[in-house]
Amino acid sequence: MYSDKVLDHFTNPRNVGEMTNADATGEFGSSHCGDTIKVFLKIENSLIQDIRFKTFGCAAAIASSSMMTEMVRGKTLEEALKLTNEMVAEALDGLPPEKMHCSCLAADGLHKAIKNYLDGNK
Amino acid sequence: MYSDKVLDHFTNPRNVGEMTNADATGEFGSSHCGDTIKVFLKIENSLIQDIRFKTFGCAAAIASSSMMTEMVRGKTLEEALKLTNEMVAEALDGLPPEKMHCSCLAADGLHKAIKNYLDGNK
Amino acid sequence: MKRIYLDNNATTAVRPEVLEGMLPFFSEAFGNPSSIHWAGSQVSPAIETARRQVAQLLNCHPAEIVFTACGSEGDNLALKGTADALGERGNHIITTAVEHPAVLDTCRYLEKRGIEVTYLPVDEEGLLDLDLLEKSITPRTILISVMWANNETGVIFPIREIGAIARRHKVRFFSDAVQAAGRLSVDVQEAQVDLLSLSGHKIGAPKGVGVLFIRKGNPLTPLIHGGHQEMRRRAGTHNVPGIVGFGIACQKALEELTSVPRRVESLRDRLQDGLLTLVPEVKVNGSLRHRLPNTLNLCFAGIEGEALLLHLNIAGIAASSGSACTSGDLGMSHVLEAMRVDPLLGQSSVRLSLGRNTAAEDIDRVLEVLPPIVQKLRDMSPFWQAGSCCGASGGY
Amino acid sequence: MKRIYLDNNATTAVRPEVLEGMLPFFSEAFGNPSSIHWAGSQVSPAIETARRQVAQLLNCHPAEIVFTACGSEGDNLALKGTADALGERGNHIITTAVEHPAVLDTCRYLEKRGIEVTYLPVDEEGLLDLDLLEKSITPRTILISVMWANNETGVIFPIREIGAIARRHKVRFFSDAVQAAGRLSVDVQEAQVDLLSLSGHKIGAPKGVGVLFIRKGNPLTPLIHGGHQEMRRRAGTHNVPGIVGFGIACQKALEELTSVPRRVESLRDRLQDGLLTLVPEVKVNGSLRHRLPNTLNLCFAGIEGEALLLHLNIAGIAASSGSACTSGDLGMSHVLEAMRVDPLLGQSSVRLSLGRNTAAEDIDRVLEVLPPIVQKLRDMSPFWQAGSCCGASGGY
Ligand SMILES: Cc1ncc(COP(=O)(O)O)c(C=O)c1O
Ligand SMILES: Cc1ncc(COP(=O)(O)O)c(C=O)c1O
Repeated sequence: MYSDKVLDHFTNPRNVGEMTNADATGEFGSSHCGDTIKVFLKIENSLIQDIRFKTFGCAAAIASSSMMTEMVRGKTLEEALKLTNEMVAEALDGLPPEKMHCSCLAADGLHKAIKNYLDGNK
Repeated sequence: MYSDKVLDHFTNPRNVGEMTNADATGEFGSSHCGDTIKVFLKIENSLIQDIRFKTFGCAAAIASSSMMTEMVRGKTLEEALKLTNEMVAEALDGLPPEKMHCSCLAADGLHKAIKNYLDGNK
Repeated sequence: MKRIYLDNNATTAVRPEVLEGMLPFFSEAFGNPSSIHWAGSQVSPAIETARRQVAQLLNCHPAEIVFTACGSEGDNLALKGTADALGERGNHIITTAVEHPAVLDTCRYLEKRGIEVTYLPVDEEGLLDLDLLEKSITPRTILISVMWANNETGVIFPIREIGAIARRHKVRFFSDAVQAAGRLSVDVQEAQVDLLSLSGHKIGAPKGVGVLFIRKGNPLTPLIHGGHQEMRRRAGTHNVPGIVGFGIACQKALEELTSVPRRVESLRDRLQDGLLTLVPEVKVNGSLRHRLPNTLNLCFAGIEGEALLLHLNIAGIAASSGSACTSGDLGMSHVLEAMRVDPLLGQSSVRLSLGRNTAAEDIDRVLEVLPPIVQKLRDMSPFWQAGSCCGASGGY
Repeated sequence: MKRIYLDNNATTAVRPEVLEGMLPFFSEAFGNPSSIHWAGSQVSPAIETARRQVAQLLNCHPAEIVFTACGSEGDNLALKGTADALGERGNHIITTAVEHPAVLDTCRYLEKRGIEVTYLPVDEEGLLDLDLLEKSITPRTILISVMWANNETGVIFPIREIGAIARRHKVRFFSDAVQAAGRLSVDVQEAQVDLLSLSGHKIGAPKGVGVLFIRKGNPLTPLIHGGHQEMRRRAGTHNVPGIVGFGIACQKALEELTSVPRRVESLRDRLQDGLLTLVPEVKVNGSLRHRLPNTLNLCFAGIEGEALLLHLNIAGIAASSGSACTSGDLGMSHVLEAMRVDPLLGQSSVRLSLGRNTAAEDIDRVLEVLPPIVQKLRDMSPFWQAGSCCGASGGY
């Protein structure tokens, strides 16, 4: 059902946890299934220096969260805002059709955190 | 499905055939399934001296016909008229429920032949 | 005594390759294919393999295959499912007088529920009048249901032509192909059928599994509501071993389609020619030109079919009269009746249906055993005199 | 890695005695039991033996047993068959909110066809209010449909009391006993049920066979019309090996009814006690007093059930959340929803269902493996902080 990459990121998720000194956080919950992500960002010079997440959800949600953190760490905020759910799913070698919505969580949670950061800095 | 007796009388029917010098004949057909018997009687002093039959029908009809001839040969007409389908079926160690009607053929054919004889003698 | 099985239209033995393929799925890979754990994922690919194998035999997309429990379920699902789903659009079904009871009884039931059914007659060869079929279509017609080949006589219907008529009038077309599969090419694209039923046990798969092909875009109301199986078209835990076996049987049938039916046909023809030569007043039922390669339906004037069958059985030869499931019935088969066979003659009908296991010696033995049985029964028949039948029209 | 199967409510392995008993009926005794020749008469007694074996488990007359293809078919036949046959007398069905989808989906379909359905609520333990049930009966009520035991929580319903209510009001009573059979005594006389469904693959028989008990004097419209099989209550060639296997499985279940469920229950209780001790904030779903001996349904506050299941699966442990056939569904189970489980907590539910093959070591291994998985998932959950769950109501 799940690709090896999904299973890898699920069993061994990267960048799990909280961040006490985060520059921004964002929480996003899927209305569809209740899955929820919380994203913590450490930002310097518009660069994502560090990122952490916590996710409540199925394997697809957890793996997408983990993959997302790997994809944007070290990227500029601008680049990070361009990350889409499809890109996350693709990086995981795909998700089962009925699980595609779980990948939304990751990109949406990230964007929420960045938006909170930009709103706060404005 | 069929008892050993039915199979015996079916594969090796007694008294099959026609009789050129019959004292009486009787034909009877089941309206239910088209099975038909023709009974030939040789009668002396109100005794069934000899009997023959021809039957078109399933195994139950053929076995009933054969058993019937064995049961009435040498009997008086009065006795023969008392023969019922149930007695024939019983003598065959029973018939499957859906085949019970096939035994009617035998007694009814016999009674028809006797009736023809009695009518002709009157 | 060697037993000879000439009742392959009633059911067939499970092929050894099929049984072998099924065996792991009873006690080892026993999971529910809907489960997400190892016990389920061990199993679900096997279902999809089987689906592809069936789809290949029918030349359709695997997603158009729904696994059922038997041919009868497929027939009921096609008819009731269409009547229910298209109830707003119409209430008229066209079928034939010679369908299997799974279609005819369902139609009779639907008639009680407000559906109008046209039962097309057949001619003396068992063939349909396609003009009449086309003329029977009304704006309220929602389904044409014509079997691919008849189970009793083996008569093959012109499914391609009927498919074209159905398309022209935009009416759904269902074909019961239970007897055709594995004996003819059953190509749902060529034939333009929208729904098509199969039964596993007629083609060397086990009893308890069937298939309904449902062309994309032809929604049906399920017969069995419940879980999400089969894309919500048929609920119930998958019969995994049965489905796996069905897949293998379809693959084998496809592989052998150019060889086995031809061999079977030549044996059938030898049997037919032999019997017609050895026994007087025999009638072959059903068109000689449009007939399954394995089926031979005969009337032996003057005798009764069941008596003949029982004698054959005592000699180790299994055959049947009409369809096995109506053997509780008395009287003539509805198929022969529709072909206007004389009622007395119709009672003498016997169906000999060959299979891939039928050997030339089997045929020789039948040719040796059957004629004297007919003679013996005729000798005790009041309808048979001096070599000719008084009651029956007879003759071939 | 040893694989541990704790999903016996989804399906069970075919028992070796069952498979052995079935094997001759695939390729050797392969006849159609409706046929009158040797190939049929080789087989038909085996069907009647199986019918007696099933009847013995249920304490009914063999003629009251109809073989189907699965539990779902039995459920559909009971509901649709009653609605159709008693349509003149009424149009109201009473059922519960926690039935299997095979009942619930069928009821929802029937609602579209003019049947009124009352879905009785359950309390937080998953139990029914029998007063409410009785009050729901109207002069138009034709059927009460209450499952014997729930597949997700294992909650057992008071079938005997419901049977008495149904009798008092002269309403037909159907019980889906798919999960109860083999785990409890299922006696249709004591319980006064009129219709009762079983599924083979839940009790060590193969997939593809089921049973509907139909008490004499309760005519139903068939779901599958066609041949004369099963006294015209279910058409289609008999699934002979499946039926034979079902019979043996019933016989074995009856033999073991006083031993196996008790042993399984003590293992289940050990598992439950262990998990409640080792893992904080765990909730057992369903009445502790009225529960199948093999079923344990738990909520682990703060985490999502599927993630837990997948980790268990990676460790070789097969379990499920809710019923396997709805694993395509997202969101909370309708059973937990009816029990008013908090929606977030409800997402963490897992069902561990033991079977006759479950060993004490299996339980030990689960107690070793499961708690750290829960901890790991809680550590990455935004709803779990410092040993307590912010979102869920929690607590056992
Ligand atoms: C209570 C209950 N009823 C019905 C069913 C359906 O049984 P089957 O999958 O054999 O159709 C199940 C099994 O999932 C069940 O647990
Ligand atoms: C043409 C046809 N349709 C349907 C069926 C029913 O198949 P099953 O017995 O598998 O339900 C049969 C088999 O008897 C058949 O010959």
